Amino acid sequence: MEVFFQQLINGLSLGSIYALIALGYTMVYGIIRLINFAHGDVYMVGAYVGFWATTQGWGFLPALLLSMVVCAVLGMVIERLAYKRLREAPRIAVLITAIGVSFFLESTGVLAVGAKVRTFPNVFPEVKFQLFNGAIVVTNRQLVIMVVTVLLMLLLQYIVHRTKIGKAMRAVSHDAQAAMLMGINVNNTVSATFAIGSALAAAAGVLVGVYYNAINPYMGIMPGLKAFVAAVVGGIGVIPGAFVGGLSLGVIEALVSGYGSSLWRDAVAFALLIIILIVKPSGLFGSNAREKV
Amino acid sequence: MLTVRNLHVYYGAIHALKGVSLQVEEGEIVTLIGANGAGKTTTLHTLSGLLKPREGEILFQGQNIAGMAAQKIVALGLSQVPEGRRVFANMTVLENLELGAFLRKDAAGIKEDMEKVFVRFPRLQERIKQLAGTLSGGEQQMLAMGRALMSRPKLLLLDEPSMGLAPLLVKEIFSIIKEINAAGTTILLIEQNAHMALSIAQKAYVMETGKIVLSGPANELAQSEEVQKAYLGG
Amino acid sequence: MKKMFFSLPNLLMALLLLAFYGLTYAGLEQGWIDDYYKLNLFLICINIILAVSLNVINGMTGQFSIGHAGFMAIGAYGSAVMTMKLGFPFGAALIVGAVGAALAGLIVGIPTLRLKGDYLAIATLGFGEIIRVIILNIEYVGGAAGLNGIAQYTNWHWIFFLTVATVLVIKNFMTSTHGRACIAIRENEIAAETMGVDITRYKVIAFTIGAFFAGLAGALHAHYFYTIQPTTFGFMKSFDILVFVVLGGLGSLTGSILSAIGLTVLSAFLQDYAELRMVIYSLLLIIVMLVRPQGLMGTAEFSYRGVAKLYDRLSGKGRGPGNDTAVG
Amino acid sequence: MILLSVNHLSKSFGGLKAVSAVNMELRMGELVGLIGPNGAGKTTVFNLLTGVYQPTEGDIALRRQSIVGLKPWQINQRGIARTFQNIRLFNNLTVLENVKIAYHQHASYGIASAILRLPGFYKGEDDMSQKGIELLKIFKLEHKKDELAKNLPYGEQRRLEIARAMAAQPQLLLLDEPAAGMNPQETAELMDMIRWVRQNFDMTILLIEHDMALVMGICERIYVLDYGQIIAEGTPAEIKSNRKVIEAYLGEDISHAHGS
Repeated sequence: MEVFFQQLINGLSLGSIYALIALGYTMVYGIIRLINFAHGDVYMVGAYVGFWATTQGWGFLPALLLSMVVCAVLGMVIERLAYKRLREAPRIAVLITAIGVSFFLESTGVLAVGAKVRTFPNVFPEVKFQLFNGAIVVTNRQLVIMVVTVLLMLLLQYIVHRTKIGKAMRAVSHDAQAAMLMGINVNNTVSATFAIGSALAAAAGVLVGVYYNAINPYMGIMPGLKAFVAAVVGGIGVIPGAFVGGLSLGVIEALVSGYGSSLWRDAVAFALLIIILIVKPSGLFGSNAREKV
Repeated sequence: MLTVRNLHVYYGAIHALKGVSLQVEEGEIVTLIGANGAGKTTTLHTLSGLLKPREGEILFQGQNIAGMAAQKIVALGLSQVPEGRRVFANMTVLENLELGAFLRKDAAGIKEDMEKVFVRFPRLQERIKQLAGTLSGGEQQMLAMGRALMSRPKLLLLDEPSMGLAPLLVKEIFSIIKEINAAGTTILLIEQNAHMALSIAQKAYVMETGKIVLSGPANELAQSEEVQKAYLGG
Repeated sequence: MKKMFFSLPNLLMALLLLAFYGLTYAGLEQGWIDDYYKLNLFLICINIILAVSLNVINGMTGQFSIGHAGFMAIGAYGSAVMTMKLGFPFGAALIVGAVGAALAGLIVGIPTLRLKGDYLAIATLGFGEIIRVIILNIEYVGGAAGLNGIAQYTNWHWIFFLTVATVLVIKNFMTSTHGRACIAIRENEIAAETMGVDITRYKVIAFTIGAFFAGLAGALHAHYFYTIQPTTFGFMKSFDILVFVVLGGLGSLTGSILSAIGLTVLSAFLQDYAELRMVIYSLLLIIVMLVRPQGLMGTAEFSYRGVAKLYDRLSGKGRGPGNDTAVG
Repeated sequence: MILLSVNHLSKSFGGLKAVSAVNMELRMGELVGLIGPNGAGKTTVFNLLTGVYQPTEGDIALRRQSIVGLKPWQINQRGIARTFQNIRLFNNLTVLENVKIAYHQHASYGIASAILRLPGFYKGEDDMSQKGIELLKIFKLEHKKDELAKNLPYGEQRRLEIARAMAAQPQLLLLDEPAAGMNPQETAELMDMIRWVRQNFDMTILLIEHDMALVMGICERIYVLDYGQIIAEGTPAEIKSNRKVIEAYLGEDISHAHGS
């Protein structure tokens, strides 16, 4: 039982990272039906911006905010330069472009900062809280991750449900043409979606830096794919789905590591993906759409 | 108010509109009728900026809006209630109405118009927190109309408001259209239900295979054999 | 006019290939071709096999698979176990590797058939990763360290004839009624189905054929480079193969071959600037997609007629019969 | 003799009844129209007949044998072929290859024979090409046999789609708005062609069409669908004067509307 609760806590903090990245995937997919493979690399850039800021002596929050702003701009630039022209193109062309952007960010990262692993400054000296006579350990870093994730999720819910741009995003993702008839500028709305999704990924990047201390230019690939799995599990295009999917995936992986072997972790994640795709392709929270004949 | 001259629109290789011209005066109800596939919806989509014409002019209050971005056209005061309502199903009635006023900044005016919509469609007020997708067909049609009115349009385009509705509801919708018009909004109405449309319009155009084949005062056209022919063939 | 196997252009082509084979063989024997060129020549061949095999799935049949490296891994590991641990001859090991991969293709193909587009892509990516993780967890094949000391059986004879055979087999399949059935699925699945094409059957066939040759390429790879690790066959490898196919033009074997050659050569040139290499590579990818989303060749193929036309155009002839009389 | 009988056929999409308790009977050799206002469920009926959709209720029998539950390709083999409202050609295949796809199910050689280029392959391909060219001649597309389907002008694409459906040698041919997007001259040619095909191939045809002139001009019998239900059935003359049909198309009678 102790292993279970310990892994649950570890899983929730890992899952928070997945959830933050998954949100961006799901929002972008919801609005332009694109699997943005470069999204994991935006997360990597976010980690490096956070790394730069904290090594300059910035505090955690300013570094987090800077990273989110930089990546929001990066996300918009990527959309305008690489994806916008391809909105009517075959899906495979867009997907390949996304893979290209992903490679580009990684290799530019290597060129700019080198391939070696960097150690993130110790912004939070680790404090361990012992629960149940030391049977379960929670670190302050884990708490920071979970709290920041929950706060960002609440902020996102607020933006999506209460603000004008959020309503525009939902309208465009449901029916872009009807949204145009409302006077909504679809291009700007898509840009905003990329900006918000990328900012969330950047936050995840900074949090991972704080949590694991180590970052490198290829760090975005696996979490990116896993976060996509999380988005699919939750129902791609569905925002709460991505959140729940991310947390679930984190917990499942932690439990596999705790009870089995961490070597099997990735296989379990992808097996889960395939099972969900085959059994309920719309995900846990999604609804099915069918092709018109 | 609206003058369309020699509009040509293509879908890929298909020549969908072949030189459509029509005119709507301020304060009128004008109807555009015709069989399926005649090009009525294409005409409306082109007016709203969803399709770009290859040739031709669309003068709205003297300004050429052909090929203009859709949101700019809405801003000028030309709104559309699309075919099949296309309400935002997973958003509430209130949110749908708010989206109708997307481009407006005058909070007081928006509130006032919202009240007006609720007076006109009391059922929407009862269902204000409900998701639009859970409304009945007739209620969705009302929501779509209310949503378009929220932009305070000068010209309202209605695409098949009677589609899929029971006859009693159709009558209700049509009397509301008359009321909206009486309150000062000019209306261009597309209908399959030709008799109904002709009974409330002042002027009518009949379309066939991408062209206007007949036009005139609505009450004259209502008596004409030609209309029946346009629908049911020679 | 009946098209026959032993037509003049076919014989000429065969002669040309044999000449290339013989000259290269002599070059390798005599040392005119050094190890560096040899390495890249072999890589080109392996990449051609990988590219045309993925083209069967992605290009011809229009199914979106991005886990091709997984099949390659099965071929590599399967064949290496056969020669290293069980002492089988290389030929048998090649067959086992390819058939093993084909079986995996069958297993992947059947459940994923219900999926389309992006979802299928992600599922195949997942399968590729699962295959990798499974291999990683099998101690018998070395786990993360992989297998080392595989005998270098892959020589010029094997690789040349197997590459030619792969291209020929896939081309012959493609230009038959069975290949057309696959292309029909790509072009319009619903129309294909209502025209009597059993789409399930042909999707599975495409996956199986594609996986078979990916396995073959894996086996050749393992027996050339002495050593294989699970990381060799990650999704980066899958993406590499995908890039060959998409850049060349989905559905064009000629395009796949040309881009496999071109990109392998480009990689070799950029070897010394490893860091820059990937930047250029990725930019190239993005630019081609923006400028020519259908790939360099689209779905067009090399044909003798096409060459003849091109020759006419370049030499200023063939302005059409109308012009000929006007000149007279 | 009855070729196709449809009994109580219904199809719901999540609560919405697109087709509701439709009964139809087609006799061998008939040319029948299926008309109705937008969204009446006509194309859904075609999708049910060809197995693209599975019915929620009811039965479809071809020569007294139920075809419900069969896959589209199996139904095609039993003798139903169709065209589509939005043309669905194999764009990057040539005109001849498009037609040859229809012969695929009768292919006389296997995959091994294709790969090894055994004599069976050449013979099989030659047979298919010959049959295909014969058919293209009828549809006046022979001179374009090596063009890619996507490069044909619109009218010829429509014709090719019909030719492709014919190549499957169906007993029942379903045409979904064959004249959509055609100009009057093309439509007239199409009418002639449909008549000719029916006479010379002894085929039963069911067609959906908006162009009333075409429907009334060539169909012997017409079914009218409205809100997923058959509201009328009869000869063109009967249909034209049928009150329910006029109401479905033109709306409620004028006197009523004025009265309100």
